[in-house]
Amino acid sequence: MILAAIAVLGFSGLPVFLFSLRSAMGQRLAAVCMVLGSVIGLAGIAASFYEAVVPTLCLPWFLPWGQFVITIDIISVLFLVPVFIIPVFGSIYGLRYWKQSEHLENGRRLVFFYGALAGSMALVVVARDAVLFLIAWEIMAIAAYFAATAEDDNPDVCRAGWVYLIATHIGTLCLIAMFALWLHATGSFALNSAQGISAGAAGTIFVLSLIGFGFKAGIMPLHVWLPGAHANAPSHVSAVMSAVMLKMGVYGLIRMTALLPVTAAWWGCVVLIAGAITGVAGIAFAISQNDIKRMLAYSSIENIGIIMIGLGLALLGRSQNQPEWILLGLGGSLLHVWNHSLFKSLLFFNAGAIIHASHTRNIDQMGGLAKQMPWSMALFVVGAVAICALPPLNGFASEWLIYSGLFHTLGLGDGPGFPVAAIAAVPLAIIGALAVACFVKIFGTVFLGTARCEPVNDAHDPSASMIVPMAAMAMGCVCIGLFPMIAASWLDSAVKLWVSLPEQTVSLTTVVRLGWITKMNLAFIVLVAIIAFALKKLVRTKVISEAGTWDCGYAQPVTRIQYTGSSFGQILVNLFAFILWPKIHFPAIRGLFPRVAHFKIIVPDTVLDRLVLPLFKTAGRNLPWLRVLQQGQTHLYVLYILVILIILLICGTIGV
Amino acid sequence: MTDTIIHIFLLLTLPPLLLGVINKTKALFAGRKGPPVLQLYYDIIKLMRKGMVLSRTTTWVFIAGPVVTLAAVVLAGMLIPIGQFDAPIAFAGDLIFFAYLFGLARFFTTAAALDTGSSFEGMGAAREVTFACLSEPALFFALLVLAKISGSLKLTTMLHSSTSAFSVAMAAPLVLVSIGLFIVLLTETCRIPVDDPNTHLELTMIHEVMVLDHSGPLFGIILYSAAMKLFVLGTVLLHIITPFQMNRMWLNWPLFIVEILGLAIVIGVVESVMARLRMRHIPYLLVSALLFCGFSFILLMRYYK
Amino acid sequence: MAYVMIFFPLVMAAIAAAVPSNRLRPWLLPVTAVVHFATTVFVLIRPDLMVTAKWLILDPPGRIVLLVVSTLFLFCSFYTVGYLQYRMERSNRVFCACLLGFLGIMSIVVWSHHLGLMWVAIEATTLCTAPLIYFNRTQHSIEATWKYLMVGSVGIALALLGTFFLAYASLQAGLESTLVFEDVLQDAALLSKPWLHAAFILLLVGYGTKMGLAPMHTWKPEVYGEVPGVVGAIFAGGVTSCAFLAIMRIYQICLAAGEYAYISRMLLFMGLFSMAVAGLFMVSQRDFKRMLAYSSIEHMGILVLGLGIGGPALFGTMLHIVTNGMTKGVLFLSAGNIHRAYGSKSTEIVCGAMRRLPLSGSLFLAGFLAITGSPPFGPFISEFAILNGAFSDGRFVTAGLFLLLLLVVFIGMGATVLKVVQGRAPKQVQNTPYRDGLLTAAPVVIFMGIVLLLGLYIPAPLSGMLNDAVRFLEGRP
Amino acid sequence: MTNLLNTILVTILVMNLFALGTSRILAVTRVVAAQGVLLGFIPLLVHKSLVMPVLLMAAAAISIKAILIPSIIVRALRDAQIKHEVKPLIGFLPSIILGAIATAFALLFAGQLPLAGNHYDTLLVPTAIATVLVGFIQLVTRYKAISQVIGYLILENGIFIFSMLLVEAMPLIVEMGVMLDLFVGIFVTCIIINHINQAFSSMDTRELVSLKE
Repeated sequence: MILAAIAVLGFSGLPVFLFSLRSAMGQRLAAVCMVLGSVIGLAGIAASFYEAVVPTLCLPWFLPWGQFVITIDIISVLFLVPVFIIPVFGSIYGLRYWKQSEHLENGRRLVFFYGALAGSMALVVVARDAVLFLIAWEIMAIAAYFAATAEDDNPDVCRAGWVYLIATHIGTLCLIAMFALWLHATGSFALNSAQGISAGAAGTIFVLSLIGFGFKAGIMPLHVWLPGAHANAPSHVSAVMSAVMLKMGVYGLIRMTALLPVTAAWWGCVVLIAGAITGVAGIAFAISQNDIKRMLAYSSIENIGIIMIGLGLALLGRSQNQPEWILLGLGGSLLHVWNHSLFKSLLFFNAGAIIHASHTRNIDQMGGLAKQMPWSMALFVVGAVAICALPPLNGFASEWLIYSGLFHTLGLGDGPGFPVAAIAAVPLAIIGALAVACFVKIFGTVFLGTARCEPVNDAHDPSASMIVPMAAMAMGCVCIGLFPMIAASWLDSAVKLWVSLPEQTVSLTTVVRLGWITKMNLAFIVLVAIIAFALKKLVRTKVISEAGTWDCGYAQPVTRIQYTGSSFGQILVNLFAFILWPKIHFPAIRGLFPRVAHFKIIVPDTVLDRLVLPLFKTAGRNLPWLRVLQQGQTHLYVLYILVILIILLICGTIGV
Repeated sequence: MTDTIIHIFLLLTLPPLLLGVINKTKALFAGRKGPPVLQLYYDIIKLMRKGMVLSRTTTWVFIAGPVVTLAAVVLAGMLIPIGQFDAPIAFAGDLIFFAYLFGLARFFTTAAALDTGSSFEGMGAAREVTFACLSEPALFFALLVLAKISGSLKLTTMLHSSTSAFSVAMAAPLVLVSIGLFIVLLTETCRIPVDDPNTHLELTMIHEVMVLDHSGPLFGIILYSAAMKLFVLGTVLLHIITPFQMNRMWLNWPLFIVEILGLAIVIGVVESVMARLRMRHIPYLLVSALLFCGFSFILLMRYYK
Repeated sequence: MAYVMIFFPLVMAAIAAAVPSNRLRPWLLPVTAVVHFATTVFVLIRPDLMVTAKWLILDPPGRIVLLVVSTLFLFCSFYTVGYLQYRMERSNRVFCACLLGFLGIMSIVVWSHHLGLMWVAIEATTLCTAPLIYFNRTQHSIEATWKYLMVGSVGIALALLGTFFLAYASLQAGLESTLVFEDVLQDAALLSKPWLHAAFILLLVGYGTKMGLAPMHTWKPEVYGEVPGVVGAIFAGGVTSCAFLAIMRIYQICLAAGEYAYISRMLLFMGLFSMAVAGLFMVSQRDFKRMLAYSSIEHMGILVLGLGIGGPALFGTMLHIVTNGMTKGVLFLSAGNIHRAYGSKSTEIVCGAMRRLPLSGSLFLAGFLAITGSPPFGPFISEFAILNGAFSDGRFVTAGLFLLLLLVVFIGMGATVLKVVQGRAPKQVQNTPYRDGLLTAAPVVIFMGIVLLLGLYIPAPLSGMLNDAVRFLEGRP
Repeated sequence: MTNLLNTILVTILVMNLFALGTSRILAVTRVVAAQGVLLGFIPLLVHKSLVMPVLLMAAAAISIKAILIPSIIVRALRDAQIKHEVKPLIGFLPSIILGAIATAFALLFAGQLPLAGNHYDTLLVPTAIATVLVGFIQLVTRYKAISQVIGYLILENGIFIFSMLLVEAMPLIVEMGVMLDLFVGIFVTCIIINHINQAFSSMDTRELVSLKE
């Protein structure tokens, strides 16, 4: 059965070999391969359930260490499902979005690396050997780099790609150090449970993995690559990166924490705090942007923050021996992994359609697309409601679990508590409110009202191959939203794999009643239907006239006076100025008839643009000073030799 | 069963009365006679009979706004206990559902406002979502406090036990929480000092400006759901500030009606004696609500330690 | 067998000097290389052929270096044929003869088990390679040659002095004075310590100059910047490996003498210092060939660092000789192609190599990823092995610095490489006739294939050789 | 015997200082040639018996060090028509002082070194070290390419002197020192043959700085 999954990996990387033409044939074949691969993979997953033992494949490998070990356990499965689903829809979407005939230069490269990205992610998830894992990990990182920098003639794309490459490399180096330490501590590269290792080693490995995987996942100070790379990548690549690749970081962290003995409470606290900061700052940055894809990218950071809050809670639960916290925290965060991959890919696909229609990424120049793109708009509403974690869609289900877990840390009844952790519910609430603000901003500015600039006449709903993937994602959101319990048993067994719970009687379904979510959501939908129906009955006989929007007595409104996205977010940007550090250009307006003035507000990424890049620039400016040492004068070169000789002799003599 | 029916009945019928009482109180304070207490019922019925004017720029979102809001508020109303009676629907974790229903309503209300393409309505929507970012955390702090005191995640249990567990030790946290929640209530229902429902200057409004373009039945729904929101949040607050109960169970119904009307009068008094804050000062008020609730949580933790 | 390997290239060099045709002469290179490679393979699978005389023994580290040099030369020789087709305007007599002679002399270095003989051979490589640097006959290439000779010969002189010191160390201890490697090794424990220490330092600095360790590296950027790509590949993969072999010899003697603690500090210092210098000089490097020189310095640093960590890291170090040699082949040859296509090596002019030369551009990029230690390429495995060695030895600070410097190098190198590869070429680029051809691209592809293979799969014979070398270095039977 | 040897060695030390102190390149060349002659005699003095290898070595050393290379240099100088090292990095007097310090250091330092029994009496080790250091000083402070070559010759003379310690034990190894000379000879000759001697010998290494960072 695992062979099936391996076959998938092969298939998904293979497409590029199947075409060499400029026609769309190659791309179609690639998409067919992706579908095929995904079907086989899903079949493999399904089959793996019927095996009594966890399916493992272990092959000897001719490297100095390590074996080719892959295992499909339930945690892997949970992450494999998005890997097999999202990229496939992305490739179908790409058929129209990134037509080979329109992108002669980079179309094939993109398709190839796209497939490689999908395949390597699957390998990451099943690898059970550190070396294999690292190899898969790096292939994934590099494939993502090439996929994201498809338009490498655009300097912005190159710059974003470069930042990404550096970030991912730092992450990889941390992971390399971590696995080296792992080898040192456990004596093997096999990723098997290492409960016996010392607390110090475990703590160091944990911190290294938090940094290493944090770079990939985009935990807040380490997120620097994320907005740029997502904004500049082709939309279906952004979707896969955001919806699936970021989760690989989460996966790594979950996998490593599953293997390590968790005894200290600070692990959970660190992750919890990191999650809270990531979430709040991520969504605050999202609101302050004007580029639709940057907003979505920052919102991905926010969602990673939510997932981290859940994971932190679970870690805390492990250190305090509280099965409920673990179940709710990890269960919620795993469910959110699924949910986020569904609604974020939906939104990125949608953003691609919007950009296709309006030829810009700046939402302040859009507006009124609802009339031209009704389907996209409807699907966007689904995605937006889901991502704001509002009932009745899926985002709510996972956040609900995490909230419940956080409330449990209060120590309800006589149970022991860790009330400080419960405070994390407050950032979560802020995240929720800010998310609503953010997505209302995008939704309102892009689809509603009227066009702010020259209306784009040829804007229209994209063709079926782009709509269908979105619709599929939306269906997923609705399904999980209404029936979260279908995932419950998977989550439950995943949690139990993550940590062996003291009482096997505890399970997710006994801790919380997911059924209530279904009931309430259905009740809500019925209620809306009733009210809508009643309203329809009511107005059937009435006069419904159309008029212009009331202009509040302002005689000649033009479309440009509509509230823009920037204005919409401005109060919030000011409120969060302590994180965002906006650059505001605000000319003083004096006199009765002031001249034309421009107000401008830019929110650069605080970490990247105010810390990292200046640091690099300073280094780049100052390091060349060292070059005076290499001035081309031979006698100086000889002098260096003499000097080092003397230094070494002296050091050798005095024994430094 | 009877209780549930009474609960639904009160939820559906009582809210407009509250606004009538508030307005009457304000009129009395101003030395006017004021509109009849039942004025809002008349308004809603009148609006329901009228036709609609829709803006050319709008889409279905414009209609969805009021509809979703009403549904959300009704459902939220089903989650809270009224007086000493249990809520019709109660399950562990319903408090989060309760809070997020308002988020859902906000999403659609603001989206509907933006749908008109009017800059004034956009302004209102921006303010609405902004202030919610501060009131939601306050609400959650309050919920944390209540959950800790009651040891439960059901709104029904939580609210009831805050009534029963009213000990001296709990007094300080509960007082702080109730102040915080009162501010949240004023914000969510758009009352003075956060928002002035009676103003007619679009630039300074929050809620009213968002619904400028709604007319006829849609506007009726909006008025109705706004009143119901006040009712729902007021009920939550009442559980904390009025820990009274009658010997006879059925007497608790009239007691509750008296209490909620009393709350309406208090709101009316507040509205009469205060001026609306400047827009840029509202965040300070909300942050103070957040701090009240937060301090209350910290106090409570000290107590349990 | 040693005589075949040594004298056949030398004879061919003489023939090359005699052949009049500029067009046919380069083909002597592949012929010789194939024969040499075949002999190498033959020797490697027949261990009984590894001893020719007392002075000429092929020991396990030697085998590895021989394999690297021979493989590198084999594919480079084909590349050279392709390259010289573009340089028909210039006589390649000296070029071909020197390359061939160089192959023969490198074989002596590898085979020699006499420290004096080895020194002579290494000195001879310096002489042989100087005309290769001077191939372009520009003012710049004179300068590069001059610097190479000057700095290199100071290094060689120091190495000679070190060799004398070593001999004196045995003399002073009252032993029979000898420079035959086996004998020195046998009596290592008895050698006079102060002289041994001094000899080690002198040899480290002397051969380190040849290898290009900082701060004796100064000739490297100037030379690598001016030589044809293929010569750079042979320098960076071959000459440096030979010099490293010399350092391994003295390392082994010191190890046998029980001086590990003394030398490891110095090796670690030199290794880290070289990496640091390389990394810092790479920052905002505009000349992509000079950048490759710094990358070579960095990898010499890694090799020495691996030696310094010793024990558990030796396997990685041995492997790194192989992976570094092969990857340098990829980088220098593809950089040579790019240079040829653009007629410039400044990143201000060279942009968009992926568009202009899809194959060479991609290979250059892949080579960059490989050399900076990204999985799944060979250098990752070797660097990871060295890192693991450092960890298992408890040298956490060293390991941390190692990783940090790898990062600095990655950033410095990446900025330049990506500038070369990505984007669009500026309009003013002159249109050179160069296109990727079979002879100039296929060797690079093969090198890349080897590098990738080594990252995924290390053939059992190779790992056997590596393990033998480690055992040999540690003095275990 | 030892006295004669030490006299020669002291002469060499003085010659070192003279080489540092003069600006006329021709004179420096002659000094180095004279050093070569003296060096050629040392093996005869050190080795107890006059065996064939030693004689050969002496002959080789004298012919290369004292005749071949100086004549090449002189020819190069004539072609390029340069006479003086105009302005070294540090002045001539400071160079001499530096050289003297190096010599004194060498004498002191050599006293500390553990030597084989019969080597304590001779000045071989200090002279060798001093000469190597002077060679370095010459290399580092001079700008003319030819001066640098001469500095290099002095350096290797120092190495050659050191090899005298080994002449009894390993007569052949000393030939390696001669090889080094051969090496320099070849490379200088190559440069001349390639008709770049004009460029080379007049070459001021300060002009050879176009390759740099």
